[in-house]
Amino acid sequence: MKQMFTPAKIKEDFPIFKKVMRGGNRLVYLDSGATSQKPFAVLDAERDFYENHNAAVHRGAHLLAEEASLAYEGAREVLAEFINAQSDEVIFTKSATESINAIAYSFGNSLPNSRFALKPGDRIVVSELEHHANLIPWQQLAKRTGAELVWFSIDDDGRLDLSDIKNVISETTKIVAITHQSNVLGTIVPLDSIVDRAHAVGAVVVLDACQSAPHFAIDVKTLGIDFLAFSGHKALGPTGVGILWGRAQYLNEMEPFLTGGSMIESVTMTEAKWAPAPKKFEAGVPNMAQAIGLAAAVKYLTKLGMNNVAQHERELTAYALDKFAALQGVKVIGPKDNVNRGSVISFTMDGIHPHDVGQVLDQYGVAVRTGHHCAWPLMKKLGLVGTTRASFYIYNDEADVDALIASIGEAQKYFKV
Amino acid sequence: MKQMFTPAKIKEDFPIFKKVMRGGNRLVYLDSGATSQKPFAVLDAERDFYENHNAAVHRGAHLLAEEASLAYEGAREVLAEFINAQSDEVIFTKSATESINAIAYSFGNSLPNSRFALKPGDRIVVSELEHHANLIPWQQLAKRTGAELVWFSIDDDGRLDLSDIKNVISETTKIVAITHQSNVLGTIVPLDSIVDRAHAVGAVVVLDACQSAPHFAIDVKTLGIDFLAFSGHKALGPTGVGILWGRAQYLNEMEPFLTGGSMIESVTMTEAKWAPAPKKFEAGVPNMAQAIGLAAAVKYLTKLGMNNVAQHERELTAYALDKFAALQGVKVIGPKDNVNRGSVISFTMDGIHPHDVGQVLDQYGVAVRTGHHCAWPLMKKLGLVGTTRASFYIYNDEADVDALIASIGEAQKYFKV
Amino acid sequence: MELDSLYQEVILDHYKNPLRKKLEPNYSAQVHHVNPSCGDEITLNVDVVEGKVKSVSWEGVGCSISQASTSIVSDLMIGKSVDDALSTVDAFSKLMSSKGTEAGDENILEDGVALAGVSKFPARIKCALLGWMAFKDATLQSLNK
Amino acid sequence: MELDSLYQEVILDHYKNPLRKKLEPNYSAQVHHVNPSCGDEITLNVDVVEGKVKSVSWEGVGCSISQASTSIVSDLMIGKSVDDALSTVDAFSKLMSSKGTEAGDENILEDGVALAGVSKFPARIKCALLGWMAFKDATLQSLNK
Ligand SMILES: Cc1ncc(COP(=O)(O)O)c(C=O)c1O
Ligand SMILES: Cc1ncc(COP(=O)(O)O)c(C=O)c1O
Repeated sequence: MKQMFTPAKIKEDFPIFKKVMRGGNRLVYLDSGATSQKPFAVLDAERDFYENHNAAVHRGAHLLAEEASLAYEGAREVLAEFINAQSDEVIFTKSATESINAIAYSFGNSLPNSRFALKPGDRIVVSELEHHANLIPWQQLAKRTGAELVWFSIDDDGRLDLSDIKNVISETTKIVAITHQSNVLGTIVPLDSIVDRAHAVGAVVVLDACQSAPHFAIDVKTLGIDFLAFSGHKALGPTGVGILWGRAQYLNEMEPFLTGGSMIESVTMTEAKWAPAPKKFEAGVPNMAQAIGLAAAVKYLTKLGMNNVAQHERELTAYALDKFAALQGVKVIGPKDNVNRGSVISFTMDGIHPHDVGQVLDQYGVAVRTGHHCAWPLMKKLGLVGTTRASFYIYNDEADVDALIASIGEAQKYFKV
Repeated sequence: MKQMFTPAKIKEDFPIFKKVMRGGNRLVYLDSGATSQKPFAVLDAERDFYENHNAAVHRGAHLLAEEASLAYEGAREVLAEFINAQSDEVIFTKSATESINAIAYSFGNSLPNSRFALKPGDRIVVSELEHHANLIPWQQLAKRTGAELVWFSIDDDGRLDLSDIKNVISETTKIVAITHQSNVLGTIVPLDSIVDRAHAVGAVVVLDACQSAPHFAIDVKTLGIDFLAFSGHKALGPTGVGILWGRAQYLNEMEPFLTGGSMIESVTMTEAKWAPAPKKFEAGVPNMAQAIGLAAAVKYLTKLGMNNVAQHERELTAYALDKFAALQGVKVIGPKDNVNRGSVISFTMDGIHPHDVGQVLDQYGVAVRTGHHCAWPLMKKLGLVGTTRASFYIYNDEADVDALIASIGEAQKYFKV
Repeated sequence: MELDSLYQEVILDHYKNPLRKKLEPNYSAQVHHVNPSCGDEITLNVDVVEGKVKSVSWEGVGCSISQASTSIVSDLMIGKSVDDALSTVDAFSKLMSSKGTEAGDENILEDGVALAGVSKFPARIKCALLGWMAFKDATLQSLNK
Repeated sequence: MELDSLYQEVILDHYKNPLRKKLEPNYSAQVHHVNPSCGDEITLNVDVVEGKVKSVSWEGVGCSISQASTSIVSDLMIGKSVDDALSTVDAFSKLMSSKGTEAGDENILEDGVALAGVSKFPARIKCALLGWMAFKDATLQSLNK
């Protein structure tokens, strides 16, 4: 299998790698943690929809509407298969951010006697690793309902401290919302004990899979979680589409979030009844082209094989961690070993602010992200203003890592540190 | 000016018109009220973004991120100009449905002492013309806050009955949410008296411009409204993007709706402060390609000239209304004169259900919409199960209307009525 | 013409002269089903007596497909055992999801096979199923009483 | 190399040896400004006495551009009348939005002109403005007291 995985060949599927960067350099794209690049297959799928089948789905009695509906519902099936779910459990949103907000608002909208209703004394559990998208919606839900927000801390290596799990996930806990992989440190969170404990106290587990679903195989049944969210744009897909998955049983019991057309069973001037999921959660004309583009993206990934993707990234991360270990004045933040960690490497440099690091790297065509990475509480916990983050994906190879390491050297020269 | 407006030439800009429909017929697309077709200019703009500038905006220190941010913020400026607003008043959402829900939730989230807070005794006013997207969110807000939902009725011609405006928009009214043009009947709503009365009692006016912004020039300042929503996909733009416009002053006072990355000023584990608008309302990595595609769409429209677009549609509607008046067993629902009405024609046929009408028309390549058009309360008020709706846009011409009329005749023959 | 595979003569006949379209006062269950995407609605009464479908009757508005289909199912089921009736519904559902690859078993579905062509028009499958799903729902409700 | 237009020697000097980077105990206003997209933060004290900027001092963390820029603005403003100080801020803002088309007036901005190159790097403009906006805010607050 391994020899099939040739990033140089994969790069040819991605038009952006023809781009000439500052200083006449080639693009060394190490910012897939923020958003991934898009292969022709995805761009062509979107375009084919617009050029040959564009119509509002579930409406209209004409051929285009039929074809659009089949393509859109077909995309749902592809996504369901990708995470081993039933297709009526898969909801297209605009982003992971919307997916997580949808769960939080849906819970907030539920009637007092519902299992999803929160009240003072109830608890929501998150962790210090969370991206703002999996933190602020829960802060707000806690504020609206009077529930208490509690979190797992991290240790010096950026691993979750689960030693106190029984107290953190107390008997009063209703929701545990946790990231699968830290977008800053690469830490992969051990889910089994969290899921077990959450279910033991009757809480649901919401998984932020933004940094995992694009990078390794996800099976919602094996994970045992209750809800999952990820963004299409980080998984080779178009912007403007995300996935919300929830157990059918819960989706059926939940109140909708956005209301409007196509999500109803019946409507009068004063009352509306809801259609069954997934429609209940997809008000309005959906992001059809984007859903179809995302389906093309996960087909592309599936053809590569998610296990091959994961293995490739693991090997590349090992290679990079070795190179980093040999650098002077550069510190990797987060797990330094290559166990239970993804292909994200955050680092700081003595005497150079991350923003300046990023700027020098850009001069060499190396695209990284700098700052707090929308995980400000984590930065504060680590005592940092920010980090520089390199994140790898299917199109990266050792030459990209070498370019990164070389440009780090240039930054040190430039800033004379 | 008029002679410049040549639908046959415009059709050449839209790849879908090469499509061969059922029965080998050409596409007679009369369903732009549901969604419009897309010109090359839009598809190319999206593709150019992905192929040359794709990166997460407002993040990353690299060239791609810079270019993506400039393109995205540039799109905002184009949209602002399109409706004569300031660019920091323009928010990209995923759809009009999201835009309207955003206002409703934002109001629902506001603190009790805020001007946007609703309480029992307060009133929300809508009309019987509303699309579910501008009805159910307000039903839900009323339910959550205890406010009362009240509506304007329509007369037999499908015009708003404003005779009782003083009582409908009472002193306790906080929100008037109204459609600019009915998606079912084509009725254009007279806004002046509604805006005047709403402001006199201290209410805000939310305009559903889904069926107006794509079809005639909108100037938010002249209209005097406070919020506006429309969908990109009905205005030649991509799916998955909508516009929410609000007066700067209100946006600054309002609570956010979706929370997460990029919409914050600062974040701790327990608290978050909000960035100023528009960021406050754009949590997460935005639908960048779609915003940029929509900007290309409104540039295309602006180049045609919105007044020319409106005139073209008015003339085509007059032509069609004349043809309809001559048909036996076919009844136009809604305004029969061509005054204050848009280019949407709903009709019923004696002895043939709308769904069957649509099916026969489809056999002749004529794409229309059938059913309740997400305005079920309006259908019930009119005593109908549904209508068949033809809606016109820039690429339609008299030959399309002739094809429609001919296929209606075929339906009568087929069903022997 | 593709249309003819959808609108068989039998269907147009049922549409113009629907069977059992008048609610019977005696029933073991009454259901109201809606097709939210087009607004079609039916009310359907089933009378199950000693494990047998004694009567089926209905009222409602809808397109030719949904009206004809409801007419067909209503007439077809009378006299069948509940088991037989439910497996007939399953056979029809299967036919509807066949994308035009099946013709349907006339011994089981009788006039119902005229609806086989509907399976090639995805937007109309719900129309054809409306009456059948209402019948199934009402029959199951009768059993639970 | 494009980088050199961003990181002029003057800037690197201010970055390594920032001026006025120690909060003075006397001030008419203190502000805390944050650049939410990168996490940079500064606290800045301004002492306005009889319409004149008597002292400017600050503390904070940030990139070379924001640190140097804050150093420059702090030193530059001391002794200026409030009007003069505010119009100097305007001149700098204008320079930052010039997309590399302006060099800046050295008579007005002094070391500030070294930041002219920042205007070609849109992502860095906020860094360069952080200290200036904090100064403006603090000065206006002083006036309102
Ligand atoms: C008048 C009106 N309002 C709201 C909407 C909802 O728009 P969308 O489904 O794109 O969110 C539509 C179209 O579906 C409409 O015609
Ligand atoms: C871990 C994690 N969660 C949530 C998000 C939010 O995703 P989006 O901005 O696409 O909604 C991101 C990425 O930005 C992320 O990395």
